[in-house]
Amino acid sequence: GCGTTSERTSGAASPGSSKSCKGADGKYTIGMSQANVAEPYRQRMDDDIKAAAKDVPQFDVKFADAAQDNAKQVADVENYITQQIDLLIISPNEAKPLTAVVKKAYDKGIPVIVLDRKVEGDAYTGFIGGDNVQIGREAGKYIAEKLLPSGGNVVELKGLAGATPQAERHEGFLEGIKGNPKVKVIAAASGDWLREKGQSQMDALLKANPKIDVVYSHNDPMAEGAYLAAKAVGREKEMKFTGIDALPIPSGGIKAVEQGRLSATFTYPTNGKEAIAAAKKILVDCGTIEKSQILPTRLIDASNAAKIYAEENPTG
Amino acid sequence: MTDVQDRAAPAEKRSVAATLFRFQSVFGLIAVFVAAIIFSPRKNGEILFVSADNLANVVRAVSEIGIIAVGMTFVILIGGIDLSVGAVLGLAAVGSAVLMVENDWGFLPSVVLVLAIGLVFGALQGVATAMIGIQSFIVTLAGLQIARGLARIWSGGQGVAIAYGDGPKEAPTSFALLGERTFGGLVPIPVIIFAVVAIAAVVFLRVSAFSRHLYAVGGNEKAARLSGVPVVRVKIAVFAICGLLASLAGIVHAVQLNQGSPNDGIGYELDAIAAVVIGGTSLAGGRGSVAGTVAGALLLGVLNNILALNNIDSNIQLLIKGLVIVAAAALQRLRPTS
Amino acid sequence: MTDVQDRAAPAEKRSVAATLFRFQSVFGLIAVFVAAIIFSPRKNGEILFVSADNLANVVRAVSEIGIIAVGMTFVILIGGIDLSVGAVLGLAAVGSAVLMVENDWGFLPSVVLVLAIGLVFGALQGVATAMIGIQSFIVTLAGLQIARGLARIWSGGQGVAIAYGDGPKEAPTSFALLGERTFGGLVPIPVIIFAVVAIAAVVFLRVSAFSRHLYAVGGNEKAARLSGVPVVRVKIAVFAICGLLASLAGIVHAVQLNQGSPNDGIGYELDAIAAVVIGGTSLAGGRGSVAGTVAGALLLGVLNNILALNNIDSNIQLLIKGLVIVAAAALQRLRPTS
Amino acid sequence: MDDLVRMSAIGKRYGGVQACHEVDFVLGAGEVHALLGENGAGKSTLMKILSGDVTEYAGSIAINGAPVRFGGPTDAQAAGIAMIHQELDLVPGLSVADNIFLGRELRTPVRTVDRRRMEREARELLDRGGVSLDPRRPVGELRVGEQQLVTIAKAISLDARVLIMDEPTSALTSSEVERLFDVIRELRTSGVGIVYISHRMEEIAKVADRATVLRNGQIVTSFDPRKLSTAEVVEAMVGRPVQTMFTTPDSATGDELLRVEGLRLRARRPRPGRRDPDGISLTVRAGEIVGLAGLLGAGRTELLETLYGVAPGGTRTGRILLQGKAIRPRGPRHALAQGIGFVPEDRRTSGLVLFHSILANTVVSSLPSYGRLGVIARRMERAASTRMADRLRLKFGRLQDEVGTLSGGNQQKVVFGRMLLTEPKLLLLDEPTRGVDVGAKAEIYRLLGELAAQGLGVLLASSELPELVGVCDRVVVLRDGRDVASFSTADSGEGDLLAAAMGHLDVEGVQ
Ligand SMILES: Nc1ncnc2c1ncn2[C@@H]1O[C@H](COP(=O)(O)OP(=O)(O)OP(=O)(O)O)[C@@H](O)[C@H]1O
Ligand SMILES: Nc1ncnc2c1ncn2[C@@H]1O[C@H](COP(=O)(O)OP(=O)(O)OP(=O)(O)O)[C@@H](O)[C@H]1O
Ligand SMILES: [Mg+2]
Ligand SMILES: [Mg+2]
Repeated sequence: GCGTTSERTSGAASPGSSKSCKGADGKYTIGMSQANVAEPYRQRMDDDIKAAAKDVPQFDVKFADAAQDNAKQVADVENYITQQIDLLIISPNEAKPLTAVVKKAYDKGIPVIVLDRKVEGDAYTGFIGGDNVQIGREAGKYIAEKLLPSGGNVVELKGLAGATPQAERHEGFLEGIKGNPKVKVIAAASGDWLREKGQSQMDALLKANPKIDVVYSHNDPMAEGAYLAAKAVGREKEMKFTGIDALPIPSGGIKAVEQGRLSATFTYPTNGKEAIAAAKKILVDCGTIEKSQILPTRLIDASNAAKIYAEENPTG
Repeated sequence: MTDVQDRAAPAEKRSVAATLFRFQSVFGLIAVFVAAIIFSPRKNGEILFVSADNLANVVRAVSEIGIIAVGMTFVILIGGIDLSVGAVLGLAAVGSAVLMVENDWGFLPSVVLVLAIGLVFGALQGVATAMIGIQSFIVTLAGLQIARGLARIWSGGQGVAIAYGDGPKEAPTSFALLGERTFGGLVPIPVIIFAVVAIAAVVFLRVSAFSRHLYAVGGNEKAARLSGVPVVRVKIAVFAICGLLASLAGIVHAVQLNQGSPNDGIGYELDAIAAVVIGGTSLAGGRGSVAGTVAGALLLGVLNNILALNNIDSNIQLLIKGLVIVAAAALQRLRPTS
Repeated sequence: MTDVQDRAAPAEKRSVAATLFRFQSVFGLIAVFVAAIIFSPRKNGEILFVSADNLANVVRAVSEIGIIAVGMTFVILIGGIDLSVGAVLGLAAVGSAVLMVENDWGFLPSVVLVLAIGLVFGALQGVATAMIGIQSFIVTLAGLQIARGLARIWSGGQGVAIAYGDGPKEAPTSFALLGERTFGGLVPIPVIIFAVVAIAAVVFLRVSAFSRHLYAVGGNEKAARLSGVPVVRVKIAVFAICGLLASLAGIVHAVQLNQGSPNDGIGYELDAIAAVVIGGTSLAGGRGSVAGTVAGALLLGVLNNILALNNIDSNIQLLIKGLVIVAAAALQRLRPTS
Repeated sequence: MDDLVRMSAIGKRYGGVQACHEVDFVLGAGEVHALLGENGAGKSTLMKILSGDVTEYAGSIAINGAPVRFGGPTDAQAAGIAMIHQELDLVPGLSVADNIFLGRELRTPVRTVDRRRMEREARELLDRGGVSLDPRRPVGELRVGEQQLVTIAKAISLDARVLIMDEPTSALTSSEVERLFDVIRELRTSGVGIVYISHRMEEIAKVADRATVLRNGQIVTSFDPRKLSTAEVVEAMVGRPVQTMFTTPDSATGDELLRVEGLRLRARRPRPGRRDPDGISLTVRAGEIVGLAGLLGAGRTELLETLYGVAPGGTRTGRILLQGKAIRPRGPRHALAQGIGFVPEDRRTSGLVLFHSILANTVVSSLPSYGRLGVIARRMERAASTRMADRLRLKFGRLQDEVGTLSGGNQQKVVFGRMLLTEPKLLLLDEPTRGVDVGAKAEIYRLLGELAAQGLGVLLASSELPELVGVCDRVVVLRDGRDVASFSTADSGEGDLLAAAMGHLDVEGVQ
């Protein structure tokens, strides 16, 4: 799409793509290895892939859920290799632990599309993802410039300690608010990505901090939880809430913005559609894809929420 | 008999000690409460921890675990364990949301169906334990996976958002009331539900014949059977009650978060078990009380709250919580009769 | 003396049945194995399930759970349970990575220190159980949180990636060998480690005086104590062994994934317990075998593999696994002496 | 008139064991019918069938002429059949009153439990049996004997037409037994049929109107116990004459083995109902069997536990000398290392791992002697186990059999044998023949005599006065945790012991 930052795969196509392309007459089994469907974002990724694949009659997509366990995901990919799938889509739980097994698949001639989180090295066909640091930066800038131009107190609700996106969304955010020294992060708490954890952490934050102007949450569910906590003590009007992910589902962030609970959220694209498009290019069109495709984030606020929600859910 | 007099004195003395120890879980709670006051951050001279709305929050935050823990107490009293409660909570949360939002059911039929599902799920686990004789740890470990799988399938894998209103795809506003606060906006309804459940359970255990049967099954199953206690029925009933309460907690969960997600309640079973054990109920069965469980749940809630108020690093929080659980359990060992 | 003869015959007969039932967990495994062959997908006439590298994958995938489950068998044999093993695995994985990568320690000292940490952690849990008398469920539930917290703190909250080489911030290449495959690239080293651990445990339980003590403690702790069994020492040793094996599994985990992450091993304790129970060891203690546990672990591995090879929906997988666990446990109830 | 109970051709198999075979048993109203037989003869099984506990059996049962088939204990209770079970089946966490009314709680008009009425009625019931126990006390706090009294009260409260008593007196001393007999006579006059099972021969002649002997699951004979001598009854049970019940005690000649002086224990956390030693002095010589007598709760068990080092923590005053050397018992391992062995009161809960093999149970205390470096030489342990089984004349199939499948007396021998394998100098025995049949008892006595002759000292606590008088060289009487008298059995009888135990003795410390 427009504004896509990309780099071309250098020289010839990967060993995999050429061999596995049987054109439009072929039948293709695609294995999708998902890190953890218990995260709404990743469930949506699977759903997007499923929806996009419906439009490609040659494709038969299988799904595996690693339930947040690196070792299980390694086994999932091994099992796909055993099944001799034609293409692997993987959204790795973590980079390093999956690198070896992805390389193994790639070396066996299976094209690999990596989503959301990279693996190390370059033994894959293409990567499609977002940039968490950039999202954090955008959110920081938005808060520093739009919500608190004259400064104020921010509390940060972080994701699960130890998760990469948590660190990156935090890091980017600090960069983003640098421009406005009057914006202060007065407290941070870990909500483990969970709505109820966001709620109970916010209970305490509200108690401990009489003046909060903005709640910056690492994802939408925690932001919603924080909103509920503030509402319970009648303080939801005193402050603004921002989230990240902007899933176009009824329980997602776009709806929350549309309904006025959140001031803004930032899309973290699932890339499901893009992944199937890339797979089609490799298998059906016998073409090559970009080695790395970073989809930009979009700011969702009251002005565009309804429109984007409708765009993302064309059927209803 | 000659030794009646001799024994009267120690018996008296014992009953004082016994009374004290009966409330030892409450002591643990008081100790943590006092510690919380001491370590509470202050703002403008106000001790934040003891402010009315903070205390309301503390109880609100434990209300779901508390409701589950009451049911868990019953199961542990008969010497069993129920690992499925967290998953059943998730299933119930999904159920409430799907029925009211997607199927446009009314408030009452939805709640009744969801509670019935929890009841039947629990009862089936009771059947596997009591009639086939599989250990409850295993039955409910399997039950956990099955309930989680069902919740995922029912919800389509995504959380189902709950919006209120009279239109289609909206839950009845009466349902929203369950998540509100009452008494001048101070006391959250979930707290009241928790309190009602706890008091009902305490009274039930005190006055019903069923409770004697329950303690008997946990204390000496063979003796219970020989005395004509319907052991199988008691076991099934207890697992059914536990399932019912877990699904009640799921409804409360859904209304508090305006959403029913299949991933709700992961790991809640361990918190509930911790509350029960800290409250002085023996995992071996036959000994314990709901009052202790309530104290145990509140203790955990106060602990969480004070750690959060002080912004303790989440990793250090894990260490502290682990140590407090061990300390609270060690306190139980001070009982005169073990 | 008359009934010696009377009894000889039925005793013989019973011992045949007993022998059969001793291997019933193996039968379960065989049944699942046969089912796997039947339901295996085929490509070009080849049965995918029985291909050599698929079988190697199956065993490799269960090797960590298997190693943990061997230690868990010991704990369950004495009537305890260890919920901390998954977290200890994470701690050990982090430890190996941090020591070798960030602290540039050598292979041997790192491994020894990590194993020692697991041993001591387990032993401390044993002390809390055996000497303070807190139920192991609670001790290890707290231990789980503490180990997880320590792992997070030690790793700085992030997974520590392991690169191999001689330079600074690189782990010795000798360590990488642990993750390789041998015998013509077919048999993964983790499988060999698992096999060695399992065989050692089987032999140990068969010949050592310690194992008699262990079974006695699980069978009737009071009787064991009165018979002069050093109950406290046995318990501490068993929890220490379990901690040691969990941290060995953590090392294997780190080398297989080239990373030590504090979130590794979440939920492994339940898989390990399931393997032990499916293998015929009673959660009540005093009865069971490591051979059964190995069969149980392999059964779970084959089940996972065949479900994955057939691309069964992950939610349905949850249901099927739950039902198989219940069925396997129900099979145990067919034992002649219950 | 119809018989109250008629059991015809009853058969029951447990795996390879025929527990009952073609048994015909008749009980009349107002009759006390004693059921006798060796351990494992099938007495309990027969009665469990009658009381609805065992529901799968061959044959038929008729009550008052009407055939019945019970689906469970509740059915039997509804038909007026109550049973006091051999193993004390009470719920430790519930109060005495709750236990007595378990399964048929008294209710208030609103269906809640009527606690007050249950407590009042429980108190009346206990009073009727001459027991004064607070009905609110949790049963877990009671002594074994007191628990047995509660089970009796519970059975009586059922107002049954048929009352089965399976070894109701095994943990009772003679005064409680006498009271129980009073109750039994009362019930008999009101027309209740009573089945009375006991291994205490002297009781049978006192209460029973008729006696039936079972052997290997079959009826051997039926007779009027008042017309037969004990020796004849025993012969009927065992199937061969048992020459001497008691070995004639030799007077001890050995050196002083154990000396206890002013032993007193103040428990750090006193447990209700325990009677810790409160000033006990006694001696045991090598080759001497010293008895410990006393009423229920006199503190015999506690004394033995203190000597073995398993009493609860606290401050201990006084001295314990073993072969002249002061020792402070620290626990079983320590005691065993010093040459002190202990056979606990309840073999099922404290003695054996019932589902482990005979072999594993016999060698567990002496494992280090069967191998090196912690590795067991299987041949050595088998040899030791076989040797012990032979020496004790253990009846068993194979060493691998579960110990729980042995009869009670043989189980007791396994606990004995285990201690003997540790080669002790001093054996502490707590009610070693509780629930053991006469034949096995005689063998245990013979064995004790043999061991004493080889220089072993024995301290034997027992509630059976004939046993104390018959087996021991000397008997020390305890009361309220103190030693109040010591008799030589050569010149004192049961009456003297009883009087001392009850505190009716004027002169204390008769030598
Ligand atoms: N539940 C059981 N399972 C297997 N065998 C049993 C069971 N109950 C009893 N038996 C066997 O049946 C036989 C009869 O046992 P029973 O308990 O009736 O004997 P008893 O006459 O009451 O002996 P005791 O005097 O020791 O109480 C014994 O051989 C015993 O081992
Ligand atoms: N309330 C109690 N709490 C704990 N243990 C108890 C209690 N009452 C008795 N015990 C212990 O139970 C065991 C059995 O006691 P039991 O009732 O057999 O006494 P006894 O043998 O009748 O009397 P004694 O042996 O003192 O003459 C002993 O170890 C005793 O210390
Ligand atoms: Mg019997
Ligand atoms: Mg005693």
